[in-house]
Amino acid sequence: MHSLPANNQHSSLTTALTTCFRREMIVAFRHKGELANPLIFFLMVVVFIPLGISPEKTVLMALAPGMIWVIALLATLLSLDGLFRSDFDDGSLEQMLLSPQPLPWLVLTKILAHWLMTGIPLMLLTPLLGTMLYLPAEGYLPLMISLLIGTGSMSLIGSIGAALTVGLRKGGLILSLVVMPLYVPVLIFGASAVNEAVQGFAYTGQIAILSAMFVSALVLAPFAVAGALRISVNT
Amino acid sequence: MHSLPANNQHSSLTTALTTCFRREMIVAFRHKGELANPLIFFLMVVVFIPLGISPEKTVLMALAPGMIWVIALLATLLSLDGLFRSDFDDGSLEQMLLSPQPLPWLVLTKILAHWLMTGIPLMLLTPLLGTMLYLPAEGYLPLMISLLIGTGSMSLIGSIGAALTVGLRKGGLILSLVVMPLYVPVLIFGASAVNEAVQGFAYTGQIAILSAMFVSALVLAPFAVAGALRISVNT
Amino acid sequence: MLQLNGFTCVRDGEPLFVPLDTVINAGDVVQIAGPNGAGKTTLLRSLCGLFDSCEGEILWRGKPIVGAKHDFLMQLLYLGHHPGVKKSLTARENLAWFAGVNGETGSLDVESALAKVGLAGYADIPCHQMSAGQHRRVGLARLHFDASPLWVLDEPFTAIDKQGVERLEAKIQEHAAMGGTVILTTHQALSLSHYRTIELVKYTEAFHEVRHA
Amino acid sequence: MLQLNGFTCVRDGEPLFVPLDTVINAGDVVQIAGPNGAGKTTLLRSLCGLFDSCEGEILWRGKPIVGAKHDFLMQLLYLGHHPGVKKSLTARENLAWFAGVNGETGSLDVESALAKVGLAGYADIPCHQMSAGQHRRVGLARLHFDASPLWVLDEPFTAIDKQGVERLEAKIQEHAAMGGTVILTTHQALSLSHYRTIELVKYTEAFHEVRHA
Amino acid sequence: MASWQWFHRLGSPKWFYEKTTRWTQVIGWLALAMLSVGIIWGLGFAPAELKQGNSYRIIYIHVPAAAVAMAGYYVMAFSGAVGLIWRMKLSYMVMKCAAPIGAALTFAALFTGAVWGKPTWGDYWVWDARITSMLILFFLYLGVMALQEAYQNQEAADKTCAILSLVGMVNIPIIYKSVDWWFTLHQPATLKLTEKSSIAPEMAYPLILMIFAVYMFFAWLLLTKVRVEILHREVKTQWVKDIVMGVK
Ligand code: HEM
Ligand SMILES: Nc1ncnc2c1ncn2[C@@H]1O[C@H](COP(=O)(O)OP(=O)(O)OP(=O)(O)O)[C@@H](O)[C@H]1O
Ligand SMILES: Nc1ncnc2c1ncn2[C@@H]1O[C@H](COP(=O)(O)OP(=O)(O)OP(=O)(O)O)[C@@H](O)[C@H]1O
Ligand SMILES: [Mg+2]
Ligand SMILES: [Mg+2]
Repeated sequence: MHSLPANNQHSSLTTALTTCFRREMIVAFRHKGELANPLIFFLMVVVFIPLGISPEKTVLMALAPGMIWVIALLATLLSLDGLFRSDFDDGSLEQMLLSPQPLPWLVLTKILAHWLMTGIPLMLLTPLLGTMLYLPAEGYLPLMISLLIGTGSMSLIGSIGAALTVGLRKGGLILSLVVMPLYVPVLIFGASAVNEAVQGFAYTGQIAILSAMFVSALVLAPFAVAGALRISVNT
Repeated sequence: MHSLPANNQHSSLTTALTTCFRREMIVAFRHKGELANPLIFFLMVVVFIPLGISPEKTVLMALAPGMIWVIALLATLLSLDGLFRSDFDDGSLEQMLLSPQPLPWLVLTKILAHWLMTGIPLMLLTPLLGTMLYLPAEGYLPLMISLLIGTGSMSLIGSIGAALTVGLRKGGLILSLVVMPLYVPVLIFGASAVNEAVQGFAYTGQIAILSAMFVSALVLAPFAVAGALRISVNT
Repeated sequence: MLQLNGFTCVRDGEPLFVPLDTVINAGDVVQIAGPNGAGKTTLLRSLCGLFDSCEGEILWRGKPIVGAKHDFLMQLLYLGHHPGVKKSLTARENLAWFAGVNGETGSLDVESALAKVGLAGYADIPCHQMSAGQHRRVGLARLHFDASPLWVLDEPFTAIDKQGVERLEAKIQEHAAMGGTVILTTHQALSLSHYRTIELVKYTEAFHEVRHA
Repeated sequence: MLQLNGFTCVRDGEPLFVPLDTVINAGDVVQIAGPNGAGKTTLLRSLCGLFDSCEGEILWRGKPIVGAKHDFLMQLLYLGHHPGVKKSLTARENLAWFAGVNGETGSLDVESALAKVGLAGYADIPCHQMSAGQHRRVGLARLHFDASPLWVLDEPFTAIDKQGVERLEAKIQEHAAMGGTVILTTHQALSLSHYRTIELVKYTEAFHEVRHA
Repeated sequence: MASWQWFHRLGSPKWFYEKTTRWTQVIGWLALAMLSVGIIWGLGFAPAELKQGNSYRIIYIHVPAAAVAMAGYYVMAFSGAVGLIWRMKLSYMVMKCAAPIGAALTFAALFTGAVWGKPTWGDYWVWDARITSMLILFFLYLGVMALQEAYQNQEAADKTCAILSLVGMVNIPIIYKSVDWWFTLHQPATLKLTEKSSIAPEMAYPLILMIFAVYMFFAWLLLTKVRVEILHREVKTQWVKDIVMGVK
């Protein structure tokens, strides 16, 4: 009586993914103010730099590419902590694990939503930050491209850390610790793409490497996350 | 039968404060790994700066004082999110509010513990970071003194933000937003104490102002926190 | 001891239940009853001052609670849906904190309090290694050393097994017999010999009070 | 349907309870009983594959579950201590997610499912504005539209009022009558006409099973 | 006590709503008139500046916006304080409504300043003390707004925002002083915004008019927003139902 016919298995996967994705978006948009938070964090740190170091144009110009990349990285990192935490606390993570749908796919919808909610807005905000830090005009395009691809990798890689630490009480900082070393290559190539461009060199090489990292993260991370979640729930 | 004689009211306040403080310390030390987290965050960001910006000594030297201060600020901020969150979730915050002891005092023990657990270790770590960023020798003492006092103010001011946002789901980033503008004066005076010292000027003025800010925060913050907690619980 | 005059809790501008007029004396056990969402938890929290969007007044020993806050809190023990037991601490550490924060200065016999709630031998186990019921029992252990006469218990029987429920009922009865007061909610049938039920009625319906035994 | 062969859960290297050997068939209602800390929650989680430090084996339709994971999960509905209801979503959004994630593709009658758990009119209220019992009822509403035959319910009666308990018991009975299987834990007395109790016994004691009705 | 009676009545949203119906209209028309006169005068008739030509005319928006932005914060913090002390609902509504208006004005000042900066300084942005403290003011506003948004429970939102804006108000002088100090420390004052440039009276009069006009506009916007907020929060009361029915 109860079992579903096998032929709608495909359509049920699509349904599951769209419902999951829609849920993430609803949760995010329910608190509209929160959507802006990573952005505001981004902006605030950009304000701290001149306050703490120096407001001079020549100094800031030199810092701009690397600094914006480092701050984007931190903003992504901070927003990652909540990725699975609330699902873990209220039991919906268990329900996801018990879904007949493949877990890596479900996880991917969450990561996608996270990227749309943090990476994209961060990227869109960079022109403003660039202006405030006197980024040379040639830097804007490579900065935005590298951030677009780079934040994708960072959401993917970071979600592994979020999954590994979801069972711990004070995830926040331990998460940073786990994830940061993995972010190093992304940061190096991202920042250097911008630096090269500012100095008038080609930066396609860096972008190519960033893309390659993104693709491998896209293929591997969902499985790692799924595995990590199964372990975290198993207590 | 049940009521306590009035004359041991004073001793019961002392007991309450020591038990509260001891509890904070036990919780912190139970997960020894977590104690190191702000430090590791601190260290990691110091590693990111050369990677993202430039590994050259002249560049880093100029950045060092301001950069270390900005990172210390971020590390404090990140560690603040959990200050009241877990107490809120498990109901012990309610129990604190229902204690016959004055709430601002109880709150103060929590803030004190937070400062001992983050501010002090951060301060102790600065010689290492200074070395890594080529901080000139004259900068070490003012850096440590200003961080010692400054992290105290930051714990106090930040706890207001933590109390205001404890009832929210995703406190983390909104907390940053609320607290960051309030950190501006601390950052300016802290960083400039070090910058002045590096350039060979006196920095006692800055330290005096930092101390004044600390004292006013010490007097006012516990009341603001107590008020904010009462409101957050009231749902 | 506690007197409610036309007291009701307000959410979204509407009273939740028909205003209560009642006096709760020393030695009373009062069950606040009503279906899910009637406002039991809200009422208990208001009594303790944790929720303040209310109408009417509560008098504590003849005075409004606001004026006698410290005195009132000295006499109060509240156990809510979340009992305030920290998971990373052991049962002993949790109880020591409860005692300290409530102003008990004497030494504390944790073992015996835990033994009385069936957790003998669990004193030094972190609470996150306990089952749902054991976790709640740690909170209940407070009843065995706290000297407060007024107990406000929100669903104290949640997750507690049959034997545990019997013991808890016995403890409640003993407390009342010694002149204490207990206000509690539960959806389970109580097997106490003396208690009163106050039924919360939706604001639009009529108010009634049932006295047992 | 589900067959346990010498099955027990292990914590800290020790089995929690005397190994179970039992067969649970279509149409069975099985109550897992035992005092607090006996291992009921752990057992239910192991059945679902959420806890895997176990001894013995579980066969699902004659095959170990590991081999028939997808098939098994298609047929399973698990409601744990935390029911997976997200507080910032409304009841409707929560139920839509449950349905979607469990692979239901058809349209969903949320109103009627909610009405059946006594939450008529609450479909569009965010769950954080609900009382403890209402919150759990949202999770229970799943029982009214999910087609899975195997229900694993960990203390489903927690925080539910008397009328709600009666309705839930009726639903369980109906499900069993239609050939479904229910495995549940509870510390309250069940008033079902047909059910079996499996008593978990500490590893050192003897094992027994009681059959009612 | 008679002197307190008006105060308590002021706390009643219904009383406030009814009393301000006329006032809002008057202030609205006044603001409109002043704004149009000021803008036409400033943009059309005031003489061009010697060095900057016509681009200086942005001052007629920039300076009034900057001036009122600051006042907006004090209105917000003050009404938050009144709300906390006298538990006055209306006061919270004023606080809530002042935040977005103040933030918008701050943004307008920043934006016009940035647009102005490009022709005069060659950069859109300069880390000048005035500008930086304006930016921080903007963040303070955003913090209050984000908190207001994040709480679903209106009461909690009101009270937490009141505390935050009070804490912010204590800090504003400190922030301003420290930022001033930071600026003078780091960078010789190449550009002085603070010193009254010897501005010709023909340029000054429309500017003064515009400052008053923007104050008026602020008042009108605040009143209107508060009135909408009152209707929103009191939907369940009979008098609001009557109004809504009457309007339809
Ligand atoms: C984003 C950039 C800017 C910001 C945030 C900003 C902010 C301010 C503020 C807060 C005031 C004070 C208003 C008052 O006290 O009543 C002000 C006044 C003024 N600003 Fe700007 N400003 C910016 C850019 C500029 C630029 C580029 C210029 C032109 C070169 C400029 C020229 C003036 C003048 C002439 C005044 C009036 C001077 C006075 O009355 O003290 N500002 N601005
Ligand atoms: N995370 C954990 N780590 C270690 N031990 C645990 C953990 N959770 C529970 N235990 C132990 O395992 C045993 C079984 O716990 P379980 O939660 O399964 O009990 P239960 O029968 O569901 O009890 P209850 O009726 O209280 O819900 C308990 O003795 C408990 O102390
Ligand atoms: N945070 C909240 N915001 C708005 N309304 C709420 C909130 N919490 C509860 N309510 C509403 O207030 C009413 C009373 O809730 P309360 O928790 O007091 O009920 P209860 O009697 O304790 O129910 P239960 O038996 O389920 O615990 C419910 O109708 C609920 O929907
Ligand atoms: Mg309740
Ligand atoms: Mg259990």
